[in-house]
Amino acid sequence: MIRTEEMLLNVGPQHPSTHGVFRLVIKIDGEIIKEATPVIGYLHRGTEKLAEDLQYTQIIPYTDRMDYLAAMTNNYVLCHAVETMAGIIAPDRAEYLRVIAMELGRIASHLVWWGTYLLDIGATSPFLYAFREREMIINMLNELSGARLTFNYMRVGGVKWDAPEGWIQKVHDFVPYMREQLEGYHQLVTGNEIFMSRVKGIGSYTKEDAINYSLSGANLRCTGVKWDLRKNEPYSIYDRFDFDIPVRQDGDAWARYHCRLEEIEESLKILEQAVEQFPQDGPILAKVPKIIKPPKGESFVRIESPRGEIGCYIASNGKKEPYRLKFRRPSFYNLQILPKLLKGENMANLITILGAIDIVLGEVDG
Amino acid sequence: MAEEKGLEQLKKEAAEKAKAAAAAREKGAASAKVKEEPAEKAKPSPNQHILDKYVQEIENHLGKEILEDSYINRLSKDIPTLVAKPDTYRKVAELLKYNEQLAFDYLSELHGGDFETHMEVYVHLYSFTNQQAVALKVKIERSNLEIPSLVPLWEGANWPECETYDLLGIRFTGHPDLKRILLGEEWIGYPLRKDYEPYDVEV
Amino acid sequence: MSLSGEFLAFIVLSLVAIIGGVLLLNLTKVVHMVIALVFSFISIAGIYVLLSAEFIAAVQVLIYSGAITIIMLFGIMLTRHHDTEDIKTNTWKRLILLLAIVGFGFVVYIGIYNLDIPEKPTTLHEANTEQIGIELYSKYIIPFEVTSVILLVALVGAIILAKKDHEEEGDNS
Amino acid sequence: MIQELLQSSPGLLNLGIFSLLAVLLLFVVLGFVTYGILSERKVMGFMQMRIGPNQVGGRWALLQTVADVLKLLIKEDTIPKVADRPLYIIAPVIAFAPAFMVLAALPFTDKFQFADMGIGLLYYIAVSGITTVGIVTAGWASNNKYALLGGMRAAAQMISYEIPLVMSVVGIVLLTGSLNLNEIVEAQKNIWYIVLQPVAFIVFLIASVAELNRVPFDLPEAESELVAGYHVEYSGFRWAMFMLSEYVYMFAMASLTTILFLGGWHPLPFLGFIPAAVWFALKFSLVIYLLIWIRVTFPRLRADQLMEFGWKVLLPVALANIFVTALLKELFSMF
Repeated sequence: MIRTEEMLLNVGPQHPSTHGVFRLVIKIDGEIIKEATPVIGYLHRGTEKLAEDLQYTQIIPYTDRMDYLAAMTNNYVLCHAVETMAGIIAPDRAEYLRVIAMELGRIASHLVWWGTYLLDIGATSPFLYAFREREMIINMLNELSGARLTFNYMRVGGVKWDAPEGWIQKVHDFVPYMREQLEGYHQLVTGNEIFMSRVKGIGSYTKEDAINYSLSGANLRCTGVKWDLRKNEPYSIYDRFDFDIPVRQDGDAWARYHCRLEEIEESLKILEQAVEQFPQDGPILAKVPKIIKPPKGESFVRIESPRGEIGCYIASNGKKEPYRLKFRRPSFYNLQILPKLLKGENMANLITILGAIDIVLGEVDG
Repeated sequence: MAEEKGLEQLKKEAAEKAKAAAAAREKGAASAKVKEEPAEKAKPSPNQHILDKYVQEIENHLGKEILEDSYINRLSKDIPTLVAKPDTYRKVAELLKYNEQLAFDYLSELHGGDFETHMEVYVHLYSFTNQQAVALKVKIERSNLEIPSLVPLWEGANWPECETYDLLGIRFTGHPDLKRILLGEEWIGYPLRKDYEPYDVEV
Repeated sequence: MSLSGEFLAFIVLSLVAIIGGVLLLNLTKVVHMVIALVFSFISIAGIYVLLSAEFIAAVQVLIYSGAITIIMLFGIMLTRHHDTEDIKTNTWKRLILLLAIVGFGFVVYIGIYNLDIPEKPTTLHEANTEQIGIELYSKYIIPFEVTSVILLVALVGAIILAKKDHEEEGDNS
Repeated sequence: MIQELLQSSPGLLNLGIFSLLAVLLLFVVLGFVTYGILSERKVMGFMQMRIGPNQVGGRWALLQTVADVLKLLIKEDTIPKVADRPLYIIAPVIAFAPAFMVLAALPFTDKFQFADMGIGLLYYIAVSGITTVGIVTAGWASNNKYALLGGMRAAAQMISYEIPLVMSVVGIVLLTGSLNLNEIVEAQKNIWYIVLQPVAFIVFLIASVAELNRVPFDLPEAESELVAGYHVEYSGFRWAMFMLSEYVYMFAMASLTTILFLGGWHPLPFLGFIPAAVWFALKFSLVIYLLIWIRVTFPRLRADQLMEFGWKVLLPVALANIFVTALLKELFSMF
């Protein structure tokens, strides 16, 4: 009888749909994947090792380079860890600026995901629409921090720069605009038959699997777990805002798609409220010593990044440098489930499944 | 409930809350900054009873002398911290997962650290059923860097353990596919160890 | 025979067809053979055109050089195979083979040379596709339909074979 | 004129005339391809709210494609070491030649056409199938797994979509009673077939997009999955041949759609003063625009969905269309 030949295919590290230097060794029979082995580490820069020789403020730029699509959350998690240890409380105005910046970053990150995901599935236009809106966000964050992606904006105890004049108004104006565009996105893509047939029921897993594999963010919420650290373990000033956690039950790529798009809406809600409550004036930096020396001990904090739980562990021996610094990088954890999802799948679904996990290679490799 | 309230009212409330908090914070920030901590330390942590429950549960099932230590880590949002011994680590982890009172079904974080005298594995667990968190730690002798793997309990421990092995050289026995996940198999040495000498010192 | 365009075209096409056939036999790689076969098929289609059998030519290209070759290529690419095979034959065998081929060629040559087809006035050039259709559906309707039954049987047979293979695979795993 | 030439005895003069005509057509087609690519990029730019090419050749980038092709032609010709060399070289030619061969059968206007074949429609479909052999060969010869997958997808797709494509036009053949494209156009003098055969038109349009390997059926080259599919190893002028054949087919398919469904060169009522060639060009441009529009709008199908759609949806619909057409034709001829 005829036996088809299995072949070994290296997807990546240079492949348009791995979104970075990620390699996937797959064994395929025709177009059916028999086995998939992810190979990572091409972008490992040893942030944690480098950090052991740096002061806390000096580490912040390194965090920008982990999840470079939502660097504000990375900034924040480090500052938050240090603040938790040292018991520093950032002034209100700074806290609001941080939240606005983080939520803008979350929207930008989801927009990039949306655009590139559609690009992976073969639709070219949504990418350009998404990037138009993202560009506006980037410009706003640029005005705030002076950088487009690697912001280096937050400091232990506050932020580096105050908002420029009229900036808050810009954010205020952006919210309704973005809502309108989001509506357009749904009209353009969400109801498309081909798109639905490509993502519905693809790469689905159960709630138990999601928890067992330590997934987080939209990857966890798509299975029906109502879990968002902004709500469940409120940090910063998130307890002051009224917003929802978008949850879906199916656990497939379609559910993840909806979770992310609805998260944009929720972020817009937060932005709206934050702009309204924004304190007229006040300091943007708590009175912290020039050289921050957290007390001896260790601390692990986790916050909600666009990709899931980002955590920061600091072990300090009372010196100005951390003794050990560790980031819990959500993409790294989320990616673990990939081999399980890919087994027995069609080659074309590889892209749909990988894309739906939403990884950033800078974060996977640390 | 919050959902039932009108949006207007909510906004107003939130604004008031914000104002109050802002006042309080500014006051605090201006006067005390770091000095707030010692004052608070005197009173017992709100999480003390949770820790007691954990310890009780462990002692009930596994007997005494199982844990090396248990305390509330005040620097880390008052998280109950359990320190297991290398030989009891796996048993404690199993109990933490399968005991109904504990039911820690979610492994949030696993990493290691080199503390020169010993190495340490830090595991942050969370229970969705009980909405509680715990930090499980284990200290390992540098001479015998071996510890049971948690992958059979939590699939999510797979890559983090690989990473720990890769960067610190802690071997996890029973791990399905322990490999140097980030640096590659040909890398020499374990970079996150404190005594690690880079191949090219200048770089 | 004058050197008309038709003659030139015939020479070229038949040459390509023959070369294609020879290459099909002599090439070592299976895929190369299939490509040679495509050339043969297309040239034969060209000869059909010269004979005013446009419909047959188009179908020849559509079915043979299109669909069938594609399926052959598909099968070759998907399955395990050895690209080259060394066939060892002794000289005697070769000699006998050669004799047989020469004999066959001679017989065919004699046959064609002596064949005398009386020339009839035909209207082949005019709407021959329509003519084929009318003939097929009036005179030869029964054979035409019976052929389709045979094809159906072949189809069912193929499905059964493929299915069996699938089940075996299922048992193994 | 062409018919007469074809029947005359060969000579240097004839050869010259034919070569000249062929070169003329080649330039017309190349001209189209040049500006077809440019217009595709411009229209895509417009739809995606960006500018598109605007540097080479003034504001409208009139020389952009010329520059691109020039670059491709002078690029280094690379052949992978482990590639199957003879096949690698011959594959673009096999893919490219039929693209021009099909043009011979298309009547652009009642005067501007090359061969008035009795089986024009069948000829087009048959010859265009040969290109797939070239694509599959290219995929195989590159000795690259992505290319091989792309080639195999192309093969599977071609087999699945050739059938609905042929079946969808059978309705037209029934109505006209001929496979001759000239006669098909003549039969649409009063009413276009898009009105009489709307179902056939839709099936034909979908199947033709699939035959052209364009979005949403661009699986053979699926950039995000197979990097570039069958031509991943090709570069320079060999790659240009694939690209050109793709656009020549787009040209041919748009022409065929115009001929079959949009009444060819026939004008709309009361607008007969506009020359036939302009009418053809207008309708043709409309089809091209539609193809670009589809490309900008849709995501890509998955290979198995593509097969399923072809066999389980398009083919039955096409067959039903034939049945209904035959039935109606008989009924109407009775009264």
